[in-house]
Amino acid sequence: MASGIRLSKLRKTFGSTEVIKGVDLTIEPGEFVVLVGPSGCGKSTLLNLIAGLETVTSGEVRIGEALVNDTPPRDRDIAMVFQSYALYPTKTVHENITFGMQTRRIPHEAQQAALKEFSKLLQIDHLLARKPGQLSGGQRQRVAMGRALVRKPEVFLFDEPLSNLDAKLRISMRTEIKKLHQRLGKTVVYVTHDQIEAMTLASRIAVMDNGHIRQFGPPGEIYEHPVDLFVAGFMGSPPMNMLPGRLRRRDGSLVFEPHGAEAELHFPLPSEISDRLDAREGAELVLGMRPEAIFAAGTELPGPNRFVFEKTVEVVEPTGPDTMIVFSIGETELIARVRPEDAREAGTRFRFEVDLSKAKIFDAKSGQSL
Amino acid sequence: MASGIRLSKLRKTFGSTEVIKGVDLTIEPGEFVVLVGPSGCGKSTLLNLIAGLETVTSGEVRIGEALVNDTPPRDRDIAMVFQSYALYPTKTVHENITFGMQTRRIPHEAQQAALKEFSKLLQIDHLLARKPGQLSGGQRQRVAMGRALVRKPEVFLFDEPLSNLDAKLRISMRTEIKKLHQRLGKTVVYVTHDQIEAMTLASRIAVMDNGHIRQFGPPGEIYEHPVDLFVAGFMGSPPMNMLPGRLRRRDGSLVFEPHGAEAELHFPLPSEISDRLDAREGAELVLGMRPEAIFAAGTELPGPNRFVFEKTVEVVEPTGPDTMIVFSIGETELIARVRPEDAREAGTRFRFEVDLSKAKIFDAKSGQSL
Amino acid sequence: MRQRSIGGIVRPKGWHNVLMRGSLFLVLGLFCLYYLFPLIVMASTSLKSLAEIREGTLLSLPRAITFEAWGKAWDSACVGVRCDGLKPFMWNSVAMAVPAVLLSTTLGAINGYALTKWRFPGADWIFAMILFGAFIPFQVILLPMARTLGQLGLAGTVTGLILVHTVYGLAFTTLFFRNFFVGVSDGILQAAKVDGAGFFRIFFQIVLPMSIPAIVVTVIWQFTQIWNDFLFGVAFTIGDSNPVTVALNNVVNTSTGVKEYNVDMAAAIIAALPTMLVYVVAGAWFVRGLSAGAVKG
Amino acid sequence: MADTPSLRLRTERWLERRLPQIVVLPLFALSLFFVYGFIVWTAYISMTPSRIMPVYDFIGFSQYDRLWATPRWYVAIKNLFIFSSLFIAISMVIGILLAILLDQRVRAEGLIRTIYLYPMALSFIVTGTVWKWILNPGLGIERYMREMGFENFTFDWLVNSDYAIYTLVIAAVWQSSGYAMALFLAGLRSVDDEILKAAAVDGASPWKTYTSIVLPILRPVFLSTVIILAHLAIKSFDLVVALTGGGPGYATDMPATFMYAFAFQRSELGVAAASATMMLMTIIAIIVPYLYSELRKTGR
Amino acid sequence: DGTAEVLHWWTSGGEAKAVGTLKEAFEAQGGTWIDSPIAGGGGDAAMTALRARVVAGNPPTAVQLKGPGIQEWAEQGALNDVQAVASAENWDSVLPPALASIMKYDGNYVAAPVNIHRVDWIWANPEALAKAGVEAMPTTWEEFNAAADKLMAAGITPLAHGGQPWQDATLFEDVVLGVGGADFYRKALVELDQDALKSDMMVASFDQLRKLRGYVDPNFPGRDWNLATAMVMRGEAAFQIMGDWAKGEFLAAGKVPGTDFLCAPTPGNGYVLNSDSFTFFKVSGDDNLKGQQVLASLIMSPEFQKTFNLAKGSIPARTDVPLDEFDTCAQRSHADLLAAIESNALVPSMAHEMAIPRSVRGEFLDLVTEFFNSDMGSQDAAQKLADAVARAM
Ligand SMILES: Nc1ncnc2c1ncn2[C@@H]1O[C@H](COP(=O)(O)OP(=O)(O)OP(=O)(O)O)[C@@H](O)[C@H]1O
Ligand SMILES: Nc1ncnc2c1ncn2[C@@H]1O[C@H](COP(=O)(O)OP(=O)(O)OP(=O)(O)O)[C@@H](O)[C@H]1O
Ligand SMILES: [Mg+2]
Ligand SMILES: [Mg+2]
Repeated sequence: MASGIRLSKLRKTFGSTEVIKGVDLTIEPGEFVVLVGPSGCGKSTLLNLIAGLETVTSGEVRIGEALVNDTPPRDRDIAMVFQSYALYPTKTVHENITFGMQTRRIPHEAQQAALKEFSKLLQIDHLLARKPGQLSGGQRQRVAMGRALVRKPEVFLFDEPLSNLDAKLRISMRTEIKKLHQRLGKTVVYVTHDQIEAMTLASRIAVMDNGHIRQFGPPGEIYEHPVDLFVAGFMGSPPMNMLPGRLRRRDGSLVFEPHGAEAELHFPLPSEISDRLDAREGAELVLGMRPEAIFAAGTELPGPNRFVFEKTVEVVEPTGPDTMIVFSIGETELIARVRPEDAREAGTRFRFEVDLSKAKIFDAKSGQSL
Repeated sequence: MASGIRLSKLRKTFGSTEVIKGVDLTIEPGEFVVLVGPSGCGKSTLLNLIAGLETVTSGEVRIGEALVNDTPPRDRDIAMVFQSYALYPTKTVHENITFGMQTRRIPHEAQQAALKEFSKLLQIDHLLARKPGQLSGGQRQRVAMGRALVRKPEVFLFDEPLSNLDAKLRISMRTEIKKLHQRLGKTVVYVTHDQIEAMTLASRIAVMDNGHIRQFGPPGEIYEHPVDLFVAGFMGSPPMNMLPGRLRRRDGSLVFEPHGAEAELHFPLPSEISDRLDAREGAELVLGMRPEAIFAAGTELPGPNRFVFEKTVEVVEPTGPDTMIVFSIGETELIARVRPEDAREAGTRFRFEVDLSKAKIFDAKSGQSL
Repeated sequence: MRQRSIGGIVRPKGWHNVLMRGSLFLVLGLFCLYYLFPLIVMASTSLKSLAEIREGTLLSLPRAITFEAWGKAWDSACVGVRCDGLKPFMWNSVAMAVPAVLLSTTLGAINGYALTKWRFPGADWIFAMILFGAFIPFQVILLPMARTLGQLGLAGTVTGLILVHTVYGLAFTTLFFRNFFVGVSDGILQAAKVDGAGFFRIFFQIVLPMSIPAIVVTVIWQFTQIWNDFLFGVAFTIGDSNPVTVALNNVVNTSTGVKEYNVDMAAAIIAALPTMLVYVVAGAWFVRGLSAGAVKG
Repeated sequence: MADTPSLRLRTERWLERRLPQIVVLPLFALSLFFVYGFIVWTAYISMTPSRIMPVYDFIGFSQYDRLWATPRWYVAIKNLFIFSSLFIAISMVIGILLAILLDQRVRAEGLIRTIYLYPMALSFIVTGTVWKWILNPGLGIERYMREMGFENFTFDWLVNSDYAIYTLVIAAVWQSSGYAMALFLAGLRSVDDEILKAAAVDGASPWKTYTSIVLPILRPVFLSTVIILAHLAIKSFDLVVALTGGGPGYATDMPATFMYAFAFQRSELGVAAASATMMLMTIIAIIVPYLYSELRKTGR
Repeated sequence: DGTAEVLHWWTSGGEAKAVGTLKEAFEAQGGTWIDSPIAGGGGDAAMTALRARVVAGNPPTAVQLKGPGIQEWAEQGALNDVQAVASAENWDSVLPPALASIMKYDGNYVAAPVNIHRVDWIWANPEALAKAGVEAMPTTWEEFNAAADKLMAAGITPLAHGGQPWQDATLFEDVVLGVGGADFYRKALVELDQDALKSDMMVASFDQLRKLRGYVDPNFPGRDWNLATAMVMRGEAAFQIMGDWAKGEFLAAGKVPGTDFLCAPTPGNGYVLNSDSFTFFKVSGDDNLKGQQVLASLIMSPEFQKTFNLAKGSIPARTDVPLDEFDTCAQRSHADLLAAIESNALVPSMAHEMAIPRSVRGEFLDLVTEFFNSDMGSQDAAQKLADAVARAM
């Protein structure tokens, strides 16, 4: 029932600014693709191109098998949540939500049922008679959601649909979206800046940067095997620690010597990594360690490939469940994630333990994962 | 230099809807207060009242010592980031940012310097000549930020200023805001739905609900000692697990029997708690356990007040750094946070360990923390 | 200013679209004919000689084109005892219309702005009362107005005429602007207030640039009304300071003299040229997207 | 101490808070004097025996008796209703239609728009003559069509007492519908693109987009247009004088021409003032309820 | 020297040239001429402006104003008299008495006439008449009707007419003169005698008007008089009943009186008088007063009367100006005028505001035009006319 989406060699320019610079992307029918990328990289533009809200400069957009470059939005059978909501200011919440069903001549009872279901789910059922101007930001966003959800189109496009909701609501919305997707099996393209949303919702994540797609794969792969420094640095919050240094051989085995702390610290590399890097002794590398892989020494049960070192705590940031500790190696600031009860004041020495089996190695020049 | 803010018995109604229902809040000079609360609870309205953009229905707003109920916004010396951005559509980014300085007759050079500094910081320096209509959502939000930051007012009001930025940018913005606050020492009121922003930026957090302030205190206190179920359930993402049950005495000591699993599970209460509850045997209670306090048995070093139990995994949600495991006790769904490598598939039995010294107890009826 | 198309929304292509575009242009074209037909008759009459008009059918195209009538209308037709056509009167109209249009438009804009964006108790009442001025018949105000101008010492002066047009234009300009500003987001004004801007700065720097469409329709309206006004012009100016409509009227109307239709038509077209110029120039500012990107929501 | 700022500051604040009123009031005062003052003057004159020049002896309502005894006045009132309703409705429809059509990325938009607008620029003293030719059966369309072979083509409204009023509508629509188009076009151009996009995604046809999304947003523009057209209808004077001269007979007389005739041709200022007062009262009765409902809806 | 601001509505063509001669003559005397031409509606616009000017307190020096209107303004105390000039130049002896009385208020001249237009002319196309076998211009309405019937039979529109109230009224007054004679005309249309208005004579007049209505083509409503003239010129129609300004159209088209077109008075042996005059308003300041005097004297000077009327197509208001340079129609007009004065058959035009106040004239126009454009009965019309007149008094 659902249709896939295929973009090929897609380009879009506004005046002289090229915004989408040749995107190839194949989304399977029924897939849930999350699009992430830095602000301004072209995510919304890409959604607009899929929806037919902007004309393609060159390349192809296909929905299902059909080439839709010249198909107007209303014939594409999509529903969309706009980043800017774009509610109809003169219509009530009720009318905003049912408008799309009206235009598609869905029977009145079905409309009412859908309205009832989703306004309840979105917790806006007490606001149905209001105009958008009388709503709070988050309420408006939920109306925008409602407008998209009540329909059962081939493709859903969501542009940061939960960004203005509180954490609790966001989690429940996220769950509902997931359920809905499972129930309906429609193709979804979803833009978000929320790490957890991306990881939990996506069947595949597309990481965009500056009009290109850098990596496209399942969440675990994106998180665990980023293809390059950009993806590695982009996914994860706080992001992966990137420690530049050099590969050296010491006492027969390969170690990583961070710049600026060559004398002091040598990270022994786990065998899986060092096997791959055998030939590259002396190469400029970047060692990537996620904050959660660096913790207070001795708090976890011992395991293989652990490495313990001592550094001075520079900044302590309690975030509630965890506390972030900022410290430096050479010129590089790193963040470790520790349990709140393990945190120490800034200025004190602290013993860190790093799980090097979770570390990544990148080529410093090309940025490619090795 | 900075001025405090004092709200007393503040009320605001729109037509017949009461939105702010008597708020008393004293913000010290130079403080960084984060306002959190569910969507639609009145946060933006409160900021508008402080800024003078809405007229007070009753009560008082004071900035510094002065009663400002009737002072127009421009004499209140505030800067504000609007949730809806509210950029000037016909002005370029450059003009949008400098407009506030122009009106205040700041010398041209100082304007240029501030513009340069902040447009760089916000990474919008290449967009200065554009109109808002030519920007992406996140870029617009940064312009809105820039407009507020370039000025040095008595009070900064931020309404979800980073909601549309990617995680990486958001972290760096957050850091910059913190630095700026430290450097300038101005009073800040900051609305956010981001848990980490709230925890790391705030000197105190005010938790709002439905036009009231529920709790006002330092982040740690809010997180560790929520006054009631609402605050406890609101802070934290995923939120605290709330397990209803009854206090019973077994083998001489107080235990907590969850409803629907009385026969099976008895959580022994740590002495600090049970001492307080001695007289309330048989009372209906709610046991609050944060997801990070429930983890895979045996992964942490043993400690006091640990309790291990076995349950069936219902849902597994990998979020990257951690994996969430959903399981049920009685009718209640609970979430545990485990390391990705400890996760098991749905349907398998799983041994959970809970750190009961981090658990909270609430009265089931009143919701008050005990 | 560049014309932005609607949103950039993809339009269908193919025969269906060709059909749609075709019928679109057909309708537009038919209306063009409706609007143009009288003008064509006027223009063709103005290019005929008087002899041809007398014998031929009035609607036929000219057999021999002559621009004599145009020349005559411009600088040698008799307007009373002087016979130098409309030329000397054009400037009178410009000197009256331009200040009156600017003044009434500006005041109307400020009025509309204050009444919508700085609402105070009774604002709607005041608006309604000002608006009602649009319906007052000019015939009934002529004499009291003459009296007032006489008392003010403005009788027979251009200043007086400007005053009259400004006062009675206010109802319309206020109407246009008020109704435009109702749709301008309050959020933007709030931002400007926080930015420290006051009433006038917000008006000139924020609101006015956003209201170009309103300015365009207001200027078009006011210019047309003032330029084409005859009654006030005739009642409140004297002789050589008459606006061009009075001169046109004098060229065209004759009670017992010979009718020179070709000159009449040419004169009418000439008198309308400045207004058409305003339409062309102002029309270029019918732009889209002035409020793009302002607010989210 | 901080609660009581200096006097200067307080006056400044006060001034600033009152600025909107301070700005509006002089203009309002102008309209009070020049509109309402003059209306009161007119109402008073209608109760005096004024003829060629105003006199101020009060004689009660006898001018109204004379007014209502004049058959022409009834014709004028009836014509006003027929003419205004047709004129306003047709101009509005044409205005909206053309604005929407012109909004479809039409290449020659500037030219077409000017063509639609230009009739308003032309003085009716002359275009009235042209219309008279065009509509006159012996000179214009009818003769043309007959010469082209349609022997039975008849279009003689202009010379038919029962239909002449409709020729006024044709010419008036010709003159003013272009401006209605301009008003709507300006309105269309200020609607946010994003909303149109949302409607496109919602599957709305262009027709539906305009009727149920765009036009409701243009509600204030409707108010402007109705007022402008009503004003034109009520004051249509040149048009009547130039096209039909009120004829055949006085079949196309309108209150404006009636008033003018009595005030200035016949030196019956009193009757003219009475008719003006009646007309203003009629307008109040129609416009005020409309304004009331509009302002309540668009005010906030 | 002296200054004169002159408000008039002679703005184009021959009319403007005619005023131009006055201006030149005035300036030749060293005066300053300020021209305030306001055309439109046969002087309606000018009257409107005049009222505004008077109310505002700065009236023009002299205004093209005629008939009972002069008395109305005089009653308002808005006029200056020029009796000094009139006495010195003995105007009484050179003006037709009927005209002189209109120029005076309280026995003093407050206005000076510039011309005399004859209203009761029939203009005809000789070719069309020949085609239908009509040999002579009709001298009674019966003859006219007979000729018209012949023309109808020949497929020629007998009467070219423009359906505007003043044109209808012109027909009407010419018919009344022809049917009822000069005395009846005066009783009914000047003195507004109720009995006369309701009399059988009036009914008979309406009957004849109804007949004329039948001789008019269906497309007459709203037609300008000059287009009707053009119909005669082209031979589409045979007759037009119109004042002598119609002659200007024939002449401008290069037609020669007597051969290309014919002129003859309407039946009745009377003379319907229309005269333009300048009325002197209450101005102050020696300069303006001087201008007024000079202007009055100039207007009445025989040379001016001659040059002016040559340009305008009418005949001088002074009866003592020789008409050698004028065309035959003008000469006929002059001769008939003198005869009519002699036989007391000179009557002022009702349609052209020479006879009765504008308010009453308005009622006449309304009624006549309604009669002409409907199927109202003559009896009915007479009764309604009487009522309307009573109301307007
Ligand atoms: N004009 C209005 N009329 C009626 N109710 C209104 C109006 N404006 C806001 N509200 C209501 O006031 C409440 C508070 O709005 P506010 O914008 O302050 O919420 P908020 O806390 O900022 O929410 P969010 O997080 O969604 O931005 C909302 O429930 C909203 O529906
Ligand atoms: N009309 C325009 N003219 C020029 N550049 C434009 C225009 N519209 C958008 N852009 C640019 O295109 C780029 C992509 O915009 P887009 O809205 O797709 O970004 P995004 O990935 O959605 O960002 P965000 O996360 O901030 O919403 C941005 O850098 C923006 O500045
Ligand atoms: Mg975006
Ligand atoms: Mg908000």
